[in-house]
Amino acid sequence: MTPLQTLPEWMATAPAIVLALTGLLLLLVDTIDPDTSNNGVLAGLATLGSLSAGGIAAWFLISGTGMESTGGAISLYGDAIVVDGVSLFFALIFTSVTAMVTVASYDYLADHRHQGEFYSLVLFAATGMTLMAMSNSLATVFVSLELASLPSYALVAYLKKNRGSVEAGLKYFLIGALSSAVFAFGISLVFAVTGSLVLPEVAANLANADQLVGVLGLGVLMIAGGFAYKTASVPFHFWAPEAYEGAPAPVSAFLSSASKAAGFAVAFRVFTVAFPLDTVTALGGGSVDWSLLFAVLAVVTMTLGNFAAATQENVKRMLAYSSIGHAGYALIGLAAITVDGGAANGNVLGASMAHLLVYGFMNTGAFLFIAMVEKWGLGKTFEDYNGIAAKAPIAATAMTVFMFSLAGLPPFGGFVSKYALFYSAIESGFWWLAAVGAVNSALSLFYYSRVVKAMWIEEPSQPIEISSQPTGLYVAVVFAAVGTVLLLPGFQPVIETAQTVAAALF
Amino acid sequence: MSEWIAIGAMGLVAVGIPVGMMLASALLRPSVPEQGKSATYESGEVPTGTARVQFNIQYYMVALLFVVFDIETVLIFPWTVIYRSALEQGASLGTILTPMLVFIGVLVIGLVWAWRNGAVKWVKSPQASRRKTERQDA
Amino acid sequence: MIIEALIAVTFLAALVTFVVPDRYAGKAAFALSLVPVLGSLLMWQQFDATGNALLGGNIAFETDVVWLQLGQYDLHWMVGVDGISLPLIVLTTILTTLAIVSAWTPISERQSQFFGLMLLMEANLLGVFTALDFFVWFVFWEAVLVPMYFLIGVWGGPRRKYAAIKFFVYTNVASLVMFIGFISLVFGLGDSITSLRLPEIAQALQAGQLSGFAGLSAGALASVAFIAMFFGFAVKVPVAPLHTWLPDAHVEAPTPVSVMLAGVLLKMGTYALLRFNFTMLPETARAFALPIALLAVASVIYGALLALAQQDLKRIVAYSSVSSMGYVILGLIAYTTYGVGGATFQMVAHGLISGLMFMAVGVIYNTTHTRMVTDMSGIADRMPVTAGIFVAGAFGYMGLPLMAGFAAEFFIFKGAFESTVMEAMPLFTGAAMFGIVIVAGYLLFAMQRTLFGPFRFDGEYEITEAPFHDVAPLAVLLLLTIVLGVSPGIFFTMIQEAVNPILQLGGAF
Amino acid sequence: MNLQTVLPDTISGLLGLEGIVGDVVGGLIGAFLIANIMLITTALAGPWAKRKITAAFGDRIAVNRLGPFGLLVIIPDAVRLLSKELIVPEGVDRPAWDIAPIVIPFSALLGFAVIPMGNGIQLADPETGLAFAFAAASIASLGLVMTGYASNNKYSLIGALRAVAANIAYEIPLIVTAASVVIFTGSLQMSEIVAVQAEPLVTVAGVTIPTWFAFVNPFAFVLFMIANLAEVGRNPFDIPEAPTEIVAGYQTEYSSVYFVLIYLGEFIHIFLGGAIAATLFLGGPAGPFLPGFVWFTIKIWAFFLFTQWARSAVPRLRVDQFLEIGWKGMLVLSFANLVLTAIIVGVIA
Amino acid sequence: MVPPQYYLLLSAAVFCIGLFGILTRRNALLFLMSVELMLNAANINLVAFSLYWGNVTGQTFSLFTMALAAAEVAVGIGIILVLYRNFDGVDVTKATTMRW
Repeated sequence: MTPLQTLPEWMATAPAIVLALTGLLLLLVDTIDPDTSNNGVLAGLATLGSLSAGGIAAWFLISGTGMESTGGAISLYGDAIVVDGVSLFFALIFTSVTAMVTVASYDYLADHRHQGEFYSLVLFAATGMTLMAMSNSLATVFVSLELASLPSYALVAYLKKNRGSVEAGLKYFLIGALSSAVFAFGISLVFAVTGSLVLPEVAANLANADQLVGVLGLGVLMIAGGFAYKTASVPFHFWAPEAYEGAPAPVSAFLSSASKAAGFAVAFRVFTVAFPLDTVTALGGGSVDWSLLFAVLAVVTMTLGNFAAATQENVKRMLAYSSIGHAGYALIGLAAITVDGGAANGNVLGASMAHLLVYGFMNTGAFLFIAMVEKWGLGKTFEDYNGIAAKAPIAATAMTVFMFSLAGLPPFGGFVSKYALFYSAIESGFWWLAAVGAVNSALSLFYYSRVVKAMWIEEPSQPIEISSQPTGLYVAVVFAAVGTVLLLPGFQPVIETAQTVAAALF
Repeated sequence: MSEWIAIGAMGLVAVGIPVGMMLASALLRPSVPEQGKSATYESGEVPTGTARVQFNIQYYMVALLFVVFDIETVLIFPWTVIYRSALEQGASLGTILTPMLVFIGVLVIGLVWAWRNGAVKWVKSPQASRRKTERQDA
Repeated sequence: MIIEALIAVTFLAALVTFVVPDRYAGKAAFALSLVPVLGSLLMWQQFDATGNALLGGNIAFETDVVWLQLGQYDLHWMVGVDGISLPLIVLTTILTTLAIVSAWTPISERQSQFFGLMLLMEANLLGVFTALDFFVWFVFWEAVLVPMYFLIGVWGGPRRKYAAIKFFVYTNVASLVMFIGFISLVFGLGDSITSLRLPEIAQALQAGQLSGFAGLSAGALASVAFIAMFFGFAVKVPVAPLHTWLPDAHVEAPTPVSVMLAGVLLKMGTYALLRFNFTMLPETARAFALPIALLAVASVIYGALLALAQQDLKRIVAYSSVSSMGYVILGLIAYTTYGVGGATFQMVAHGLISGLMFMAVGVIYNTTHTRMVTDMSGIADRMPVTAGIFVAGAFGYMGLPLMAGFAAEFFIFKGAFESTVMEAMPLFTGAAMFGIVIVAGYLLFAMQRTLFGPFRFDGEYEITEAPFHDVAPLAVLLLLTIVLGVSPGIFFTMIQEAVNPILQLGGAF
Repeated sequence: MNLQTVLPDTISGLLGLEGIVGDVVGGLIGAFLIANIMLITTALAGPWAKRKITAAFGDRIAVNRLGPFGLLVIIPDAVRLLSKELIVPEGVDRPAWDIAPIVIPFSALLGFAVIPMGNGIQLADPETGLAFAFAAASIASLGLVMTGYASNNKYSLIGALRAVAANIAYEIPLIVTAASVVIFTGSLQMSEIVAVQAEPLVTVAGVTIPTWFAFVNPFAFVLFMIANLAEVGRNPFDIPEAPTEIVAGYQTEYSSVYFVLIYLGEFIHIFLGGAIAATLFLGGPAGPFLPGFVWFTIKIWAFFLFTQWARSAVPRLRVDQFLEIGWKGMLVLSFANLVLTAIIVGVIA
Repeated sequence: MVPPQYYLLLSAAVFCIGLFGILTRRNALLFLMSVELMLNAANINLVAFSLYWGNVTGQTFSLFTMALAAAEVAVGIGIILVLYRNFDGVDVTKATTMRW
């Protein structure tokens, strides 16, 4: 079944189109009845939209749209958009996270106003992310990056009477604005050197850079800075703890999973396609070895994230730092690319993508569990989590799965994806990266298990009351947990797809 | 480049004339400072409070809408410029028209949404709306 | 497919137990756990393996399908059973069932979770003993920790949090070290293997395919990997200087969990040592014979001496486990049929006997609510059956003939004396035998103080005979111990079958 | 594409200057010339024409003492206004208060830099002429905000914010309507826009009607005129000044030459609006018999008359009505016009 | 024709001014303006090198940049507005309920 022999080519962007249309549809529903409190319709529509977008992405992936089996990547709109396996794979990540978040928001938003706006912002951000994964030009990269970022700013500050949320929104926005300016300047420098924004053409024109290799290097550095922001990596990471802590928990889940993955999606494509390592390291005027840059960033990011997470008392903040740590792991995908890596390059990149997929499930689930705890009004610190398992065993079990999986303990998806990642890094000759990653993983167990310990083992200082059983949150959390577990036995298709499609980038 | 030099010259002149008039006036006019004269005008009353006050939020909402639509025009103009020549060069109507229709359509949805949510409704006094609902209930 | 069915059924049983109401959870778990018992017995009955699973032997109930194709090395779902693993599987299923029954009395809250976790642990343990792919094996190996962590942490004694964390951290760090060691070995093998299946790796190693990696020569790499893996497994066993988590875990864990911990979880360590270190790197093992033997003897003596100094019955049994596992190491390093075979046999025997001992201590504790030797005496007056079985078990521990412990230790010592790995082996064996004397000493001392003599009890509880469902598992275990002691051939034949190929390799060097 | 030589080139050609010196000198002289044309026009319109027209609506006579029809009143008025005392109210934000009167006429004069006035009187003809004209005209909003903010007067602030709200509400319809014209011309260059309109549209009874876009798309023309009226702030859209509500809006606190400058700026703005409308819809300086410059003058004066007529004949809207008409009426209509124009042009072409 | 290096220098200067503003100002609105300055520095480069390379890519992209800058300001001012309501001011260093 090759859908694109029967469908017009532009339909390859269907996942993004469906997401965008759903966002517009939500606005229309909100237009028809602006004062509605019928959360179910909105949440249902949003979920349906993201699920169908995900379904389309999965269908395309399975049928090989944009892959070599059906004639290679589909370039649209003057090469500004490219649909290939990588973009579809990431679209799958975004849509599944979006679906979980929207389902969970059904309960989280029950008492809030402006629900229609919330869902449509989420959907628009998801559209932007999907487009990021499809971008084949620095122009579309920037535009879609902003399309993903702008709704996110508003989403973080969604609780506009909550000082934490506003503060988080402000900080997220300020750093975001700064980094997008830096990013844009980086793009302009690259354009100055190469005279093109389309990624393959940039690569082809890199030879012109001989005179201006310094400018090119600066541009690449600035572009990397923009990605570092989006992926919450060092040195643009320090918004993340604030934003994730202050934002409504479903939004934190969305940002820390999908948004981060989107940053990686576009970073993977830009750096492998526009700045092929073999070209940029062999320029006449010098070399722009971004692989080394990312290796350093990866080590610093994962170490910093994990150590900072270990010192936190607030669970959400701990997760925020841990998500910085995970950005460090995913960066290995870029760091371990070598000039003559051959198939190993695709493998390590694919492994990083697969890790992001698994991470999408486990991290979203973890934040949604926090959303549930927020909903119950139990508090934020580890102590406040004491004894939750006795009252809500199913949710606590799910959270345990997430925590252990994030730590990389074997019976869950996180283990096998980390294994694949570290293994691929070693395969590329970066055994020290893998070693740092493994040590960090071991360290991370310390703070993840604190949550588990609090929930199951500690006694609450005062009896805790769980007033409600939020259905949507439960569905989302259990779904994420089942996904996290099933990704262990079902990892083969994931990693196979990821590595196949990643190999096409080189 | 000469046209921009000319425009720059126009800019100079356009600043120079007002400044020249100011200078001329400065030479001509008397100056008789007096306490009462310099009070700000509030219909003859003694001014109360400062003028730097918080303002109706609607001004901000309208400004936001303006930003959106003004930017839209920035993106529409290039399209209008090439529209006819593209058609004459054989581009099909669908490829040249549809994207802009979609673009405007998205913005129209946005406008309709903003409209329904009261972004362009000037009077949003809670008192007025309460009276309205009371009337409806009665 | 019987192995998959066994594991799946156990998992399902765990899930079912999780949702059963607390009141029925214990009974339900017992009933459900009988299925794996029957399954394992069926496997025993249909067992047809020959040779060692890792060394080209005929593997029983083998399944081998590709699970994950990742880079150079495929990950397979490969499970199978040979003479070494089958006895441990039978031990696991039976001991779990008995532990579940013995948990009826002491576990009074969150039962469904407790029993569910027990079954979950059983499922993972079955996975550990059947897995023949490194990756699958590692998944199960680590997965065992999770239920154990909760079992100690939630239902344990006053210092349960400390004990659970200590257990978790120790074993996880150990796993990490072991993992790195093993993976370095895999990379050292380079292209000579295509998957992480243990037989393939073992055979490649035997064929001398190991080359250097990361700047290490083949020999150095083998040594590094051996040490890393030995360290990793030694924590689990535990071997003397790395044993400190064990008493804490045992003391704090509820009795049924201690039973599982001592009876099965410790065997994971020795099983893995046999499978990995001593089967895959025999020449390195021989080269390290002296330090290993030293460690073994140290474990035996030190464990025994520590046991001697304890006042807590459970601590006594716990430390004596350290001592007993020392014998296993000694048997393994001996590299003779009787040595290695005996060590394997000892795993089963010790599983039964230590289970019995812990359970007996638990039964006494259920009644007296204390485990301190000084708090009671003459318990036998009021609890004759329990006391009787306790005494019998203790004798089994001391190595009384016709009990499984005797057979095992006899084999080990015989094997160790015959050993040719180094000149001084008989010396070490002699030293280790001295441990038996200490064991006898401390067990007799403790029994005499608690069970016999005039009745005295400082607590406020009525001391009566334990209920039937408390005593029945003890009786079953005692029976099994005796059966195994009388006819060790039940298992020893198949063990020997599986062990001999290892020794033949050993001879090749 | 330069259809005709622009004014600076003509001047530098006359002076025999070349290169950058010629550009600069020619530009300066040309700019000065055009600015003075506008100053004269405005001087005529402000103190004299406006009074006469308003008086005529009220059946009064107004100025009639000096010169024919009282035309020479311009001179004493100018002297009078320039020599008045400048009263600086308390608490004004001085730099902004001082700069604002410069910004407003600057913006309007700058817009005239690209307007073709016929007979080669055009200072510059950049390819982005139309966009430049709109951009230059929009700078005035900045001046308005400065006046309102700096005056420290509540009327001023309200007036300024209303002015800005009005400007932004009607600027989009204005520009979008202009865009619908650009669809026909395919260029933003002013001379090109004028040139396109020179082609004959249809010949009725021997009279050739040119393709003035007011004929081609009258709907757009009407929209443009309405929006333009709002942009220049005349009735029914004069809420920024609304004398009965907020005294004089943003110029309440201004006196002497500062007031003159703001007033001047407003008038030049009206003429700029007329000039853009003439260029876009009425063929610029084109017309039969008379020279182009005369036609151009007639057209911008016609627009001025239109505004003055509206000022006297049409009642003022309330501020909320004003903005709702802008956002809900004009905006939608202008987009409808754009889309329809595009579709019709596409289908016909 | 102005040599391209000059454009680079100009844009770098503008960029640095913006950066300086960000680093030294605590007012959220000034922060926004500084960001605009940085984006415009990028626009200078884009337009200048669009001319240099003889394609319209850079100019087109600079239109997008402007549009996005405006959108960013719109969202940003909204956030600053709620900041003002919650923290009684637009000083970015005031909003510190969480540890930095």
